Amino acid sequence: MAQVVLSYELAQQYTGGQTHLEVDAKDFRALVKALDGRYPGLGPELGVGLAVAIDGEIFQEPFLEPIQPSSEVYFLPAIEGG
Amino acid sequence: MAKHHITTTINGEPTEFLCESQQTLLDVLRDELQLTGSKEGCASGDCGACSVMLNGRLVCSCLVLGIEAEGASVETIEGVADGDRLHPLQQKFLEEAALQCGICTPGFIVAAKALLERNSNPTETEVRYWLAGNLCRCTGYDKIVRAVLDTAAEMRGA
Amino acid sequence: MAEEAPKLRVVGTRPIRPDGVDKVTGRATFGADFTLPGMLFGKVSHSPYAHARIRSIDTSRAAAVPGVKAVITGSDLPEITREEAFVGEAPMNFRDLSQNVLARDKVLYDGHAVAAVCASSVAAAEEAISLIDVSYEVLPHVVEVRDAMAEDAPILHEHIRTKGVDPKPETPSNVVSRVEFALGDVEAGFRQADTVVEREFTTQAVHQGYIEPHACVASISPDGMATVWCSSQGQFMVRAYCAKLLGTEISRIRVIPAEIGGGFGGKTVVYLEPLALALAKKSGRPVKMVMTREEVFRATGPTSSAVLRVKVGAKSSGAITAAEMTLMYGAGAFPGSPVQLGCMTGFAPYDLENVKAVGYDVVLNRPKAAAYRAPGAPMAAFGVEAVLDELAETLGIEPLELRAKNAAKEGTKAAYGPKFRRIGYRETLEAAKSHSHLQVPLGPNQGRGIASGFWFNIGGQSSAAVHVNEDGTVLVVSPNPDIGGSRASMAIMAAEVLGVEVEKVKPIVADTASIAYSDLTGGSRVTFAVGMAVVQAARDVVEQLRARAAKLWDIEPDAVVWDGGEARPSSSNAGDFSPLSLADIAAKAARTGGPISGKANINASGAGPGFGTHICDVEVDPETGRVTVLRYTAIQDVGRAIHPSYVEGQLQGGAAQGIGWALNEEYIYDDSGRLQNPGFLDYRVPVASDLPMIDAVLVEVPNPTHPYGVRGVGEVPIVPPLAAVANAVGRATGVRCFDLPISPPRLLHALEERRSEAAD
Amino acid sequence: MKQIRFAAPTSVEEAVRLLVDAGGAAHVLAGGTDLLVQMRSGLRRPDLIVDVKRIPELRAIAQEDGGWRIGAAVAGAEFNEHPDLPAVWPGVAEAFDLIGSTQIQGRASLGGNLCNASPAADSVPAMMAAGATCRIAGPGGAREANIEEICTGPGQTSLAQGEFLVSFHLPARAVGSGDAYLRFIPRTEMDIAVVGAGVNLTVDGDGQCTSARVALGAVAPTALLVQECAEALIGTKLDDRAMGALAAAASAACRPIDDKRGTVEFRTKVAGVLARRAAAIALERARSN
Repeated sequence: MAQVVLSYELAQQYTGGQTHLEVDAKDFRALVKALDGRYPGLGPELGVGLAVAIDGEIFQEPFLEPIQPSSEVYFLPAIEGG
Repeated sequence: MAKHHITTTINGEPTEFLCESQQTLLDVLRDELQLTGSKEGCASGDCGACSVMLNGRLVCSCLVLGIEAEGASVETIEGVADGDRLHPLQQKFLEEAALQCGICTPGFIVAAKALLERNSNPTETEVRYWLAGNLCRCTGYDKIVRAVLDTAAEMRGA
Repeated sequence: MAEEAPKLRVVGTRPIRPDGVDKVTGRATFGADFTLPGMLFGKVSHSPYAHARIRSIDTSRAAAVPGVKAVITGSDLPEITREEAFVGEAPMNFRDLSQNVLARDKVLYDGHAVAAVCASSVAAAEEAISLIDVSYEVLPHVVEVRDAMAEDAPILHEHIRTKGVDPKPETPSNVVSRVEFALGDVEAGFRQADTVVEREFTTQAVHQGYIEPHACVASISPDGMATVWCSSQGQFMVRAYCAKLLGTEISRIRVIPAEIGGGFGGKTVVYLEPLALALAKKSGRPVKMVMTREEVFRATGPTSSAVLRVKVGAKSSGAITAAEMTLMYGAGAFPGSPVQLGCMTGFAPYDLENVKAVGYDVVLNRPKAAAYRAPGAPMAAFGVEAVLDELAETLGIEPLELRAKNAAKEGTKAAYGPKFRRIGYRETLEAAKSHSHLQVPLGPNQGRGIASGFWFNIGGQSSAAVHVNEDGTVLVVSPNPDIGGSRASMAIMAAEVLGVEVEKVKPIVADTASIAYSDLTGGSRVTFAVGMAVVQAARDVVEQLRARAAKLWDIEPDAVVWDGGEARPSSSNAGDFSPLSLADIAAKAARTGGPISGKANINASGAGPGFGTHICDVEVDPETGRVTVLRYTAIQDVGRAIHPSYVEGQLQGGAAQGIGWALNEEYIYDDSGRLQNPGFLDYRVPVASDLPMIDAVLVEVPNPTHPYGVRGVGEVPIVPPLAAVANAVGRATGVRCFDLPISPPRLLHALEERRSEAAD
Repeated sequence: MKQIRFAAPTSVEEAVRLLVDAGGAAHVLAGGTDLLVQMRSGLRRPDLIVDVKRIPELRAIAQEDGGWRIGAAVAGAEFNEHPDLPAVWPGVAEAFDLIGSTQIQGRASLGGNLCNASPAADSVPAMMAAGATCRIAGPGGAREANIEEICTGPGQTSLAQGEFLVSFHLPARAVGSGDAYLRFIPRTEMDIAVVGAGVNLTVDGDGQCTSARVALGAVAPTALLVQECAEALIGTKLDDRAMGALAAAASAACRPIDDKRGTVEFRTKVAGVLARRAAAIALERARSN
């Protein structure tokens, strides 16, 4: 099961404050689908405007990225720059 | 509106133009004569991007009226290179990466050229104070100051 | 995988930048240098009030001025109801953006645009602006973060309810959101500490201070096809934003990038372009708009002013047991300060078990904050690195030692969550320890400050095309404005892959109609992400060259290798052919299938985080509070420097901007909320005589995800200086400064207080 | 749109006539480094600009009664490039050298720096300390005035309608005398003085101060010639005690404001510091003269 970490704010809104979750998914798309199933409405929130770190590598758009059972997936604010 | 007819010399060429009383020399260079190498960064004499030589003196062309160019001799960045032969300062700025975005570069080169013409062997401090009226926000001045010092050394050697 | 350094032939050299000659001769065309026949001149009318309701706008007198061809107000732009849209790399609230480029019912800051005109001369446009009659109902205003957070503060936006707090508030607030990042248990951590230092800090809003004011020319043909020539950090951003704001299709707008005279994040949004388009549409003529310097300061995005509290606890050994910070950032008139990024970056250099960062995004009657180099990071780092310096002093540990003891490394869980991959923070500390700067003895009233900083760096959507010309020279087409020498880097990387001389490669920046979409020039992404696209496009070309050579030799492509800029048979049994150069193959391209060109369209991930460590020596005049920077060294892990001179330039320029932020730059408002220093005279950016040489030390810990190991380098250098300077002043005087800028009146006041205390 | 007229007279009489005919709506142009900025910001909207740089008297530097007569349109750089002047009046030269950037130096005129009537003008305290006078032309002919009589408040002068500044006179440099000017700005260049201090003093054979003039800038609505500062020095050996008294008198004379450039507290404190430091430099110069 991949370890998923949501932001404090998203957790407040959708998971009753639970930021650390375990999800079984082969890729990011499936992971979001699974989370949306568990917490209706969360999926779309995870769709845009966030950066995602999968095992330490930050993706602006991870849609197709594979997820390993050992993976750690962090949802982060979109990272802009100067 | 009656415009003034001005006869002057720009980069060695006799030039005539029409301007209104309140138009600055910078306005005239850029808008009437299409010499856009001189830049407007502030229009208040604080950034030096519009630096030109007026009768052999370094000035901000945003603080000179176009009318005041009557009978004067003006040198702009466009006149610094000799045809396709770059001035040593221009060459050194390129070799030493003394520019990033490049908007302040014409002003720096005109100002630095004026310095080297009166002081062929300036100290780092002299270079920094002479160029204090030219703002650069990209480079931290380090490579610009080095390029000016190295050009001076090269020109003394040559 | 990063390639081995010895293999590299062009990467790491310092060729003359391809766009250089135009820039030293005044030929380069920047935003304000472009003109069109029949062009009109546009000007903007700005609010003189910090906060006011617009009762009415009467433009009739302005419209009557001879030469005036069109006047627009907020109602001339389509009203945008849908808030969020995701364009490029960050979400953007287009309702807010629309109201920022032209106010509708309320003006929210001194300088807020309320109307625009275009006329046949600048003078006529300026006269018309002076004749626009706006009836204002002046409202109470608030420009300071603490005041805006107060219960009874004047409210900017009735619809804002603080997000991220429980229970959901019912009343409006200037606090847009609360964010939190936490690991472990800070309370427990502080209980384990032998020493705890807690301080409150303030930093002032500073402007990016690019020397080139915003400028554009817009033209719309009767069929609605629009072209915009402008200087920006992203022609695709300008295209997308203008399409949204004007309610048109992206395909109907073409944006042609001019050379850009500095941006530092401030040109990642639009101000003039949508107005110029609206005016061009209404007048049927091309419209040129150029901001004055005063407009740049009053109406374009500075960075956030900030209030922060930082608390760090450590064992007497120096091991940090807990770290906590609360950040309050001013967003300006509309939501969206970089407070989240401040929360994520402040503690990022350190390996911390128990860490917590809470951030508040606060709206104020100031211009909407825009990105500025490592948005949000310098303020947070100022607080963290200042507290660490005090902690080091209290514990009697060298500042570099304290940092080394707690430094993050590969595998460390970053304070914002994920584990770091290969990073080079420790390497920068090692380089600092062995730098000769530390050997220079300090005199009376002198002090040495150390500080570190972090920035993520980003990747993102990028495109590139590489065309082989008929004579074997090469054209590299990239989609990002070149703000500090990126064309040189693109040419170097293409030359490296193709095995040709860099002088044979001509890089250009294409307009939105000539190459695929790319994200902004920002986030230190261009050399990394666009560079990656260029490398892939060049490799695409190499494959084609091998295939073309194979055709000419009538052998299998696999039997051809590309080596040293030539096609060769892979082995003798592939056949005996004399090598074919790029020029040879290009000359025969018609025979083998026509033009040769490669392209790559990618969404780059795996940007390597960047870390820097700066050393600053200052001398303080105890009688006047003047701070003189004597020596400055900026050390940074740059992954691998493609063109070292321009990498050094990034370090030196970022350090200089940080020194200005620390010492003299600030937005100063009067009691009525009007900006007091909208010019380079009293907005005091460092001048040449303010600074010493800045020694840039490039540490190279290659980023494994980039073919040449590139990490972004542009943003990190502005993160450490605020604290490096403040720490140096603290050590020189024994008086620590928690409020920036450390201007002479402020420092002298602190020194006087200390003397009078000493006297009692 | 209002049309701005422009004239470049070649004689003082012609300039006076132009100014008188234009009533209050004319403005004198010398270096233009203040006027052009003020016109652009809308602060000044003259009907007529009178460029006085083509009047020979306003451009000349010549010796006169042992001292020097300097045209009002002479630029700071021209003063500082003069073969003799900077050596004779180094404090005045220092002040002119501090006015703006190299680019500004080549344009900004001595007369303009005075007549712009900024309380922070660098040259004014230095010229006051030097005991300089100026010559004013007007409809009623020429008149002489002390520098301290010209500025009456920020942006305001005692010049009557139709009058303009023709030249300055710096007196002969007394034996055993020296001057110095120091100012404080936040950066090293390009700022307006937050405090300025000019000192001109004379010492006799046994090192006693026989005369002194001390002027302060940017600490009141106009530059101040501070009698109490002079008294703190005259008759002393300019020892630490005298210098301390000078600093105290300078701080006491300040009537500054809080603004974006400095606080009352800062200006008051630093005025004393700069007066003391400038006096020390002036003393050095006096001893070697």
